[in-house]
Amino acid sequence: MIALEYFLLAGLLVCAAAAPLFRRLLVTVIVYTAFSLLLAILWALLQSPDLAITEAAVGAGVSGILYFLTLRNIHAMKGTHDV
Amino acid sequence: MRPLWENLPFLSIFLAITAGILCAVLRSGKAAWRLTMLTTAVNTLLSAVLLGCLWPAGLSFVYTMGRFAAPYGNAIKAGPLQALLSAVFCAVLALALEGGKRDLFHDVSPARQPLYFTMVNMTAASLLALTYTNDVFTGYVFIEISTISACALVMARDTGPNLIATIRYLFMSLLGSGLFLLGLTLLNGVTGYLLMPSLAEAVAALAASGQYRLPLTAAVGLMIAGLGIKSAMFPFHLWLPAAHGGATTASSAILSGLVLKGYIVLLIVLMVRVFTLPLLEEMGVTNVLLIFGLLGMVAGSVSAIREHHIKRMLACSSVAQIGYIFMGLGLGLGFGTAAGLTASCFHILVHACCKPLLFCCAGRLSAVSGHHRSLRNLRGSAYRDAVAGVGFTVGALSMIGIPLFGGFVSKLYFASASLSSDKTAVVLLTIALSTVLNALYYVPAVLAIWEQPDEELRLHIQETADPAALAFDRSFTVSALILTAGVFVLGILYHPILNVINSGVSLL
Amino acid sequence: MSEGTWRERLRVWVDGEREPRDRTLFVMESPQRTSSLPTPEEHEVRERHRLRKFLNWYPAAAVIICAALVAVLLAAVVRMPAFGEADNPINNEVSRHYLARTEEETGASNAVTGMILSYRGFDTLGESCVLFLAVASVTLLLRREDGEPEDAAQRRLRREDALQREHPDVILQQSARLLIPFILLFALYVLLNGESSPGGGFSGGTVLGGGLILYAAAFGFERLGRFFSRRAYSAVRTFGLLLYTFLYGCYIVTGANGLTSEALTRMGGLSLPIDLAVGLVVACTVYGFYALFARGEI
Amino acid sequence: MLETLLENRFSVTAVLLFGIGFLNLLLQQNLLKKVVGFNIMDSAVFLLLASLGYIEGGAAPVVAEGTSPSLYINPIPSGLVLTGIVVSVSITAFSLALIQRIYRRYGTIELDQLRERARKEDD
Repeated sequence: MIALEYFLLAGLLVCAAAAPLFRRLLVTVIVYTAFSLLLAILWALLQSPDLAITEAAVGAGVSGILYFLTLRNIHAMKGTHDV
Repeated sequence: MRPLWENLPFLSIFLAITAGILCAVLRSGKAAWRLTMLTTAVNTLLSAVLLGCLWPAGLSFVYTMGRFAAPYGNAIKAGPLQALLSAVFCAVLALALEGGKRDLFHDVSPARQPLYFTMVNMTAASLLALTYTNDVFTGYVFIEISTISACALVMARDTGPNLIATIRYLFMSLLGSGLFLLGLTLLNGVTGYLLMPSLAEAVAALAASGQYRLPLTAAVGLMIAGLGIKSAMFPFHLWLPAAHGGATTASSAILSGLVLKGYIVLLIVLMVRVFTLPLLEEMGVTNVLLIFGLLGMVAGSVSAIREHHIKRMLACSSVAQIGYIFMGLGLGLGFGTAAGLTASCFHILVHACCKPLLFCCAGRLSAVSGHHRSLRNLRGSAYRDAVAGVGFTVGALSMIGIPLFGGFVSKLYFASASLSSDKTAVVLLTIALSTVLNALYYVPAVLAIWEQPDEELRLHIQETADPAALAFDRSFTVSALILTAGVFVLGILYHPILNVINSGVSLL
Repeated sequence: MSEGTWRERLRVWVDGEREPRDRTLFVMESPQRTSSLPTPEEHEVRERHRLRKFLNWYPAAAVIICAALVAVLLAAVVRMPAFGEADNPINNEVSRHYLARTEEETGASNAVTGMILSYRGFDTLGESCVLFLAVASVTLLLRREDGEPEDAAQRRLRREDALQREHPDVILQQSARLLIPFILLFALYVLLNGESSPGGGFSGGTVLGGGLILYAAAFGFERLGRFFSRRAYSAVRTFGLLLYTFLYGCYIVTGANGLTSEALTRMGGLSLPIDLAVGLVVACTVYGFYALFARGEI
Repeated sequence: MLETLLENRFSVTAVLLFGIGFLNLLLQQNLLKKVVGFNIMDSAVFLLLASLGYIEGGAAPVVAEGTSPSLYINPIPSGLVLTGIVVSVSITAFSLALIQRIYRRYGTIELDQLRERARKEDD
C-alpha cells in the first residue's frame, strides 16, 4: 500500500514536471490528463471516494474534453501545427 | 426570533445573485439594464436602512446562514462599517453604470448585453459577500466569483488588446487566489477552523504558545500576498493599466473603484478580526505592507506620468491610490490607536467615489472627441461637455488633495495617523512626494481638456466626431453630478462618516 | 500678457514642447520636467526598450521568487502537524460533530454531502454561482453572433463536421449505444444516492453531462436536439438554478431566524430536491461547455 | 531529514507540485501551458488540504448503519476540496474559451507575439 503511495506521488511529480516541457501541445494535454487520473487514484487511497469520483469525472473527463476541443479549435491536434 | 433587519445583508446578496441569473435569460439589453439598476438601487436602500439600524445603537451582529450555529455552519457578520461600505459600493455601482451607459451600449454588442449585466450583478453579489463574510472559505469562493466576473467585464468590449489584457489579468488573479487558497489551507491545518471568530481564538492561542510559528507566519503571508496581488499592491500591479484602461467606461469604473476594494475589505477584516494587529506587527507584516504601500504610491504615479492614454493614466493612478490604502494598513496600531486603519477605510470611500467619476468623465470626454483616448486629441473637449469637464476637474483636484475635496481629508488623516507611529518622517515625505507626482499628471490633463483647441483641430474633430455622441447625455450628467456631490460631501461633511468608520472598526 | 499668448504658452506647455516662462503658477513643477514629453514614436521605442528589459529580468525574478516560496513552504509543512495523526488540530470538535450528528441533523449519512449541502450551504451556493458564471462567460466569448462572418478556419471545422456526419464513426456509435444506458444509470445512482454513499449532486451531474456529451459526439447535435433543444436546455438550466437559489434562500432565512417549520428546517426534506437541482445545473453546465466549445452555440 | 520528508510525503509532494505549477504559470509563454500550470498548482493545494484531513486507518466518512468503524477521516477537507475542484474546472473552461477567442483573432497563443501585435493595434 505504501509502495503504491510512493509510486503515485512520484508519478504525479514526473507528470507535472514533464507536461509543460513537451513541444507538442497534444502531448502536454495527454500527460496532464494522466496527472489527473493519478490524482484520482490517490484520492481513493486517502479514503475520499467523493473526491475520487469527482476528480475522475471532472479533472480527467470534462477538463480533458475541453482541452482536446480547444486543441482542435486552435489546430494543434494533428501535430502539423505546433502553435 | 431575530429582528427583521438582521436579514438584510443576506437579502441583498440573494437579490444580487437572483438578478444575475435572471439577466442571463432576458433577451434585450435594456431590460437587463433596468433589472440591474432596480436591484442595485434596492440593495443600496437596504444597506442604508441597515446602517440606520446599526450605527445609532452601535451594534454588530452575526447571522448564521442556516440553522447551525458557529462553529458548525456558515455565517456572515455585519456592523456599521460593513453596512456603510456596502451602501457606498451599491450606490457607486449604479452610478458607474448610469454614467457609462451610452458607452456601454456602444461598446458591447446587443447579443452580449444581457450577459454583461449578469456579470455586473454577480460582481455586486461578490462585493457584498466579501464585505459581509465571516468565514474564510466563503471568502475564497466569492473571490473566485469576483475574478471571473471582473475578467468578463474587461473583455465585454471585444477588441484584440482587450482580450490579451483579460488573459493577463486572469492569470495574475489566478495566481492571487491560488496563494490565498494555499494560505487558507495552512491556516486550517494548524488551527482546524474556517469561521473567523473561532479562527481568531485558535490563532491567538497559537501565537501565545509559539507553536506552529512558521506555518502560521507563512499562512498569514500567503493570504495577504494573494489578496495583495488581486488588489494590485505595488510589485504586482503590472496587469492593471491594460485591463482597467481598455475596458468600456462602466467596467473601468466598477473595476477600479469597487472590485479592487472588495479584496481590500476582506483583507482588513482578516487583519483585524482574525490575525489582530498586534500579532501582525510582531510578525513584521505591517512593515512590509507599509513599504509596498509607500513604493506603490510613488511607482504608480511615475508610471501614470508616462501615459498618454487617458484611461490608462487613470488606471495607473489607481495603483498609487491603492498604495495609500496599504500604507494606512501598514501603519498598524501606531501607539495604540488604529488611526491608519480608519484613514484607509475613509480612503476606500474617497477612491470609490472619485475614480468612477474620473473614468465616467474621461469616457464622456473621449466620446465627444471622436472616441480618441490620447490626451493630445482630447484638447478642448471640456467645452464640448462642460459637466464632464467639471467632473474631471473635481475628481483630479480631489486626487491631488486640494482642501474641500474628499482626497484632502484622507491625506490629512493619513498624515495625522503617521504622527502617532514611529515612521512619521518617511510617511509624510512620501505623501508629499506623491502629491507632487499626482499634480504632475493630473494638472496637465485638466489643462489639456480646458484648453481651446486651434481651429484646424476643432474642424477635424467636428468631422470625425459622431453627432449622436455630441448630443446631450442625460444619464451621464445625472451620474456625474451625483458623484461630484459625493466628492464634496466626503470633503466637507467628513466628520459623521469618520464617526461611523470609527465605530465600525471597533465593532469589526 | 495678452490672453492669446497666455493660451499659446499653456498649449505649448501642455504639449510638453517647452515649459512656460511664468512659473509662479506651477510651483510644484519639478526641474526634471524641463525635458519635453516624448513624441508617440519615441514613447513607443522607449516602451519597447522597457519591455525588453522587463523580459530579461522577469524569468530570473520569477525563478528566485518561486524557489524562495518553495523553500519557505517546505520548511512550513514539515513543521505542520504530523501526517495522519488523529489528534491533529484539524480534527477538532467541528469534524467530530459532523461525523457524529450529520445523519441526525441533515438526514445524510455521507458526512461530506451533509456538510456541503447543509452545514456549509452558502459556500455551495457560491460554487453553483461560479459554475453559472463560467457558462455565461464562455457563452459571452464563444457564441457566434448572427451575421458574424466565419473565418477560413471555422469553415474548415464546419466542413470536417459535415463530413463526419455523412460518414459516422461506427465504433463510436456502437460503443455509445452500449455505454450510454449504463452511464445514465450510474449518473442517476450517484445523483440520488449521494446522501448515503459517495457522490451527490456535483459528481452525479458531471457524469450525466458526460453521457449527454457522448451522445452528442456519437450521433451529432441534431439528433440530441430532438429531445434536448436549446430552449429545453436553457429552461432546465435557469429553472434548476433558480429553484436551487430559492430553496437555499428559504433554508438560510428560516434557519437563521429559528422558524421551526418542520418541512423547511428539516434538511432531510429539502436535500433531495436541492441535490437534484444541483445535479441538473451541473449536467447542463458540463454539456453547455462541450456544445459551446465544439460548435459555438448551445 | 529524509525521514521527516518521507513522513510528510504528501505535503512535500504538494509543495513541489505547487512550485512546478507556479513556475509554469509565470514563465510559460504559451497560454495553454499556462493554464496547465494553473491546474497543477490548484491540484497541489487540494492534495495538501486533503492530506491534512487524512487519519491513518480511518474509513471514508460515510456513517452507514450496521458497519461502524471506530475511526473516520476528517470530512471537512474533502468537502472543501470538492468545492475547489468544481471552481477550478469552471475557471479552466473560462480560460480555454478565452484562448480560443484569442487564437481566432490573432492566429497564435504565444504571449510574447501577442503582446507585440496588441501594441501595434493599440489606439
